[in-house]
Amino acid sequence: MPITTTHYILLSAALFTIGVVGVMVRRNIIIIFMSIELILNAVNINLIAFSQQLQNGIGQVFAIFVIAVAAAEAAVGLGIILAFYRNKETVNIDEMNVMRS
Amino acid sequence: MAQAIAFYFIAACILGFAVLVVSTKDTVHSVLFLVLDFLFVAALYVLLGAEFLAAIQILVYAGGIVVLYLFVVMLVNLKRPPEAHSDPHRRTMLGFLLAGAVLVEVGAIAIYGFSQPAMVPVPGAAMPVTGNTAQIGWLLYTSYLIPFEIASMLLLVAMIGAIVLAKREL
Amino acid sequence: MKYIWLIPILPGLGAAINGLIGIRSFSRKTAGVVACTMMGAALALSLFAFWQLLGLPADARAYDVVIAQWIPSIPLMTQHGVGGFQVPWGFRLDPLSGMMILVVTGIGTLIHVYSTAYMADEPRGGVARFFCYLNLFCFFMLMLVLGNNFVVMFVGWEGVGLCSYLLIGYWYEKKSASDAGKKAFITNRIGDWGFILGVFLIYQMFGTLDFRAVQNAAATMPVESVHFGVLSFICLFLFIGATGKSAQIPLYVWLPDAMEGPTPVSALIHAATMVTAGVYMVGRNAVLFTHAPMVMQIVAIVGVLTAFMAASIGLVQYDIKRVLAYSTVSQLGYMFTAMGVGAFSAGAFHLMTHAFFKALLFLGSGSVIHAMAGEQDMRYMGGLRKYMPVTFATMFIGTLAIAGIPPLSGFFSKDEILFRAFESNKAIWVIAVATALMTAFYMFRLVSMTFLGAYRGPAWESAGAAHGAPDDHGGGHGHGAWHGPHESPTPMTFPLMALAVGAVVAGLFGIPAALNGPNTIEHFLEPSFTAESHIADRGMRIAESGGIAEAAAIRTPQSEVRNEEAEPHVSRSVELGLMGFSVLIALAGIGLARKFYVTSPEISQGLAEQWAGPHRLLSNKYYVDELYDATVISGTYAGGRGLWAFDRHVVDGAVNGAGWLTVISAWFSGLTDRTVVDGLVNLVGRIAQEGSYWFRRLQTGLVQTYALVMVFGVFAFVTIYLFVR
Amino acid sequence: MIDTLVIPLLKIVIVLNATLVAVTYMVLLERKVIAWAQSRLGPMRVGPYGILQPVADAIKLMIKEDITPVRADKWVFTAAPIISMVPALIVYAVIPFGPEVRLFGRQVTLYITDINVGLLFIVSVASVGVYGIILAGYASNSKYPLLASLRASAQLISYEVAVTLTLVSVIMMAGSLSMVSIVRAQESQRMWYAFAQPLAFAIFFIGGLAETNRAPFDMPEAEQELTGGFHTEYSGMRFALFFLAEYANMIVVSSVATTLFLGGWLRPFPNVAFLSFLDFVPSWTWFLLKSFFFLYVFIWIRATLPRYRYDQLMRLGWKVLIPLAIANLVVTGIVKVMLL
Repeated sequence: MPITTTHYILLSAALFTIGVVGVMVRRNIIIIFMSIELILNAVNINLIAFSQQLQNGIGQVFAIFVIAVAAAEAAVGLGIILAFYRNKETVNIDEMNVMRS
Repeated sequence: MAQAIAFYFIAACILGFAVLVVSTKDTVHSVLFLVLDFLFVAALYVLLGAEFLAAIQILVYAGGIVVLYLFVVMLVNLKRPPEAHSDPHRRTMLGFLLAGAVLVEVGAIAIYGFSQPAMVPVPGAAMPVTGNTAQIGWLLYTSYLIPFEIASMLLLVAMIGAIVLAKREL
Repeated sequence: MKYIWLIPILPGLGAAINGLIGIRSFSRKTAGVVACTMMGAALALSLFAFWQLLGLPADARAYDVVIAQWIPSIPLMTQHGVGGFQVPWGFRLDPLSGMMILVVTGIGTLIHVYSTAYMADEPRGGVARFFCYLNLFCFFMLMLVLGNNFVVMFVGWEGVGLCSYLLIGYWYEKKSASDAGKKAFITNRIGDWGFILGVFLIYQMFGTLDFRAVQNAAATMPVESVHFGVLSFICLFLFIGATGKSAQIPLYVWLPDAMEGPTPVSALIHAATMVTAGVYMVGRNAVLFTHAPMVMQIVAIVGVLTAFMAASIGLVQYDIKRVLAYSTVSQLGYMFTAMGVGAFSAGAFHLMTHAFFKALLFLGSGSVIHAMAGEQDMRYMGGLRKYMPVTFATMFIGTLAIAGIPPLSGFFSKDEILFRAFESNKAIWVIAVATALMTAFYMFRLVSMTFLGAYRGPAWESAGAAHGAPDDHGGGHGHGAWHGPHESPTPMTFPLMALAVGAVVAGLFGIPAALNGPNTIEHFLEPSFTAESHIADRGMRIAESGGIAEAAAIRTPQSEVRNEEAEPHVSRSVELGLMGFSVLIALAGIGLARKFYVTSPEISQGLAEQWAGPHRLLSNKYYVDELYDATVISGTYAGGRGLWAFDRHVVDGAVNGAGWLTVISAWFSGLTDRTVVDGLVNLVGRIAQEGSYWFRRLQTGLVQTYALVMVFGVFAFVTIYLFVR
Repeated sequence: MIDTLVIPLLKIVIVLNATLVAVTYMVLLERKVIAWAQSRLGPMRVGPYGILQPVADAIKLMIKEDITPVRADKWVFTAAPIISMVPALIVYAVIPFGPEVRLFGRQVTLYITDINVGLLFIVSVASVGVYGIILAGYASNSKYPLLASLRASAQLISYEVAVTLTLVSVIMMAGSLSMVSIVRAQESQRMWYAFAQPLAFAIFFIGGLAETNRAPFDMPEAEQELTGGFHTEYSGMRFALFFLAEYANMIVVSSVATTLFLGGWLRPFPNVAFLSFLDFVPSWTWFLLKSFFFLYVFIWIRATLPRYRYDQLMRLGWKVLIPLAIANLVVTGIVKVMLL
């Protein structure tokens, strides 16, 4: 059977879900960030699958933008993690509740 | 046929490694699984005929971002296990449920909702091998020039921000 | 020739470097070297470009390059419906602009070199500033001559005005200098007003501003020989601009005062290049002007009157630079006369030769001033010949050239103009010849008073400082104790010699046909003054369809320049006679000057007392400045005072009334604010306060709770999409 | 079938084995050259002039005991050498050793494949090689290797930027990313890019030294400071793998430099007509000669220059090379757009 765009959408949906689960379940914030990267990759797979189906490069251009944003996000996020770790000696997200009421 | 085999193999690897990423206890190992995952995603891009994106994927993700993660993991050498303390108000099961529901719904849409219009089969590897790099470059520098510039500005800002955050004393 | 846009850019670069970095941190030497290098590079590039231009076939000697779009198409009303007003950064190299860039870069480079020595005594930052301005000037001047449409030309036009303002006011601590700068600038503005009106009119008429397009369009229009039509108005406005920029009646008054600037500036801007911009512009639009004979008449008359008037003033001035300034004005008058009588190439030719010898004379006078520690009054000079031989020799050559002694350059160009004037209008010719006589006279008066006779200047050390101090133009700074007049250093004498060579040989390009000369330059420049031939022919065809009279009307301007060697209106013998006559005139002037100021100076004194009235009139420059003061300036003041009064009473009154109204209304609004608005705000606050008791529960402080809510949102939306859609 | 499967497999086998042999003999070459530079003899015992030394080394390394430190991360410890070796070998897939030749009556291309993003492929695969070093340092759970690996990876990432920028200026010149067409572009423009882009060439070479951790940038294995660097804890075949990976990387860098800047398989001065008698030499020999030249220069520099200090190294990378590379890029763009 031929591989249609549906397959790719399903794949990216599954990947997305795994990422979401990682974001919501894990307490190690680094792993949460990695799950976010997974989610972004799911998005990219979708974009490229559609650009493949529509036979134009726009989806890939957007994928490039997504990658750029992911890079920025990783840099700033990890910077924040380091700064936080320096103060509280932990990367557990459950202990990041300085502002809870 | 060969394409189907390749797709299923790659997809299986992607999902499996993704699961490993979110489930492993040792942070370093999960970073490694993340790298493998990205490599296979790149392979998927090649299958989709987007070899430029594949190269970018490896270069930026595997070569750049994940190295950053690895550094952070090494710098944050944890004396006590990172997930020791757990807040009583967590709703873990609810998270699983919601995620599963979303997956089911999206799957439903993808299969039933999406395939009403006659689907053209994606000619994966049958894509002309004469590269879409030029096409992407053209799009980037003509129609998407301003977003491109904004993205570069965003990267600059992010770089400065990361330096400011991570540097102990400025 | 795609690179010709680099020619202006290079000096601009130099200006940028000197201005941004140099003023703060360059030594005098570095600043000079930077500026000279840039100009040298520009010169080399222009020579190469010119050489390539010569390589082209004679009728295709034009090259346009557009480096960028400046003003994209703006819909703008024209004569024939809405046109797209769009201006490119376009540059055009054709014979005329080729000659001009050679003149500008060549003389510019020499003068840069000269300045390195002349300004050597300035404070460090000042030198960098000076070179920055000088380079900037060259940038704008090259822009002006290379631009291929009116707007780019206008950029250069304004730019050179600005630079001349900056450079005249270079010693801005001196009130006279800064005043002279302002005067020059304002006077130029008046001219620019005319120029820009002309440009508007041109766009409105032709729907384009590209020179070539405008000329081709104009070539197909009838000559306005009887009625004073649009073309005539265009030309009139353009000519007003020209009078402002190149110091013709009535706007010439700024040029003599411009001599407050450093001498190299006077040489470069106020003799060689900028003041000729007007002539260049008229030549650039030759086709338009040939279609407006009446304006041509005006141009010729104004030109020749200016020439005469300025020369007559120059007779009695004592400030060496002012004499040269008036001489410049009168030579420019010559050029305009040439333009006016339709001898465009002759005018351009005189422009070139004049650039050489006038720059030479100015630099020479600068060298003299340098030697005399800033003394400018010729009454305190004399006998300098033995102190500064090189300056004397070169300046003597220059003087012969300007007086029109064959075979020096001035002879050919001036004689060509005189001949063409004779052809067109005897009266103009008479005045021009008289001017030639006076020219020879005052130039030799200058040379005699400066170099010949006995030394009348101050004695060495003591008096020298005393005399140098009051009207010190910077030439004499830092000499410490002044050791009497001396020859200037090599960087100053070298340009003198180079220019002297130029002044000798420049004429040989234009040996007229009457002397069996090829008259190279005329044939070379001709394409720039006529529309492209096929356009002209189309004009004829239109004419033939539209009747004989119009055909004649159209054919004449095109064929004028071409026919004119074919069957000259006057026979060759007459032309030769005229040449001889003008030579005689020049010699006569020289002789008179020699008699008055060398052999028996008392005669001049006698004449001065005998003709006291005219002498006073001349030495007061026909009281033109006073006249302007009495009319224009005081008028402006009166108008200003009137406006001030209006502003004070009417406008301010209105404003104050409005203020009162505001105060009263503000009180009411304050009332409502306190009662109504604040009430609402407090109500909202109360509601929020009450409600927050319940909403606070959601805020657990767990990031992942919020993530959970987000995913729930996703879930909700997907559900909606799934069912509701 | 033959064209699609057999020949590529043959090529791969040949290239891999050739590379490994070349690597082993690189070691011998290096020892010899340095010995001569220090006026010693170098290995002389095994075989005539010690040409069998590599074999001896190989045997020794294989039969040595293979120690895994206690408290080390076993899996990662094993994976690291492989991770660092594999990318170095993958890269050979796109390096063009020569143009098409006629072999046994069929057209054979002297490169395994020519993908249209070849250069990008090389850069990205090479960037994966960093993991080997980082993980080696992390997994062996001892502080010197950790420091060394952090240093090494920082150094690699820093110099990767400069090197990639120079590559971009080369791509601008050639207008393509595929290695073969870059060589062809140099042929059609009748000029080695080493002359068109001297600055890029210099930066690439320095960056290549740093990327392969060669002297004077061999911080990561600075014996004096770090007791041997990130592979301190390794021994036996795993150590050998690191060793081989480094030399394989050297060969990669020199091949890429040859392809991009010295016109790959082209004869010297392809723009000089009267040198065309050189064409009778098979083209791949030119390639090998040029690469060998680079390798020799590597060794030569190691024998000559002292080691940089770490902060000096970083300053050189960030404050000198990258700005220069960017300037070069801008100038190239301007020249290409405005004046050509």
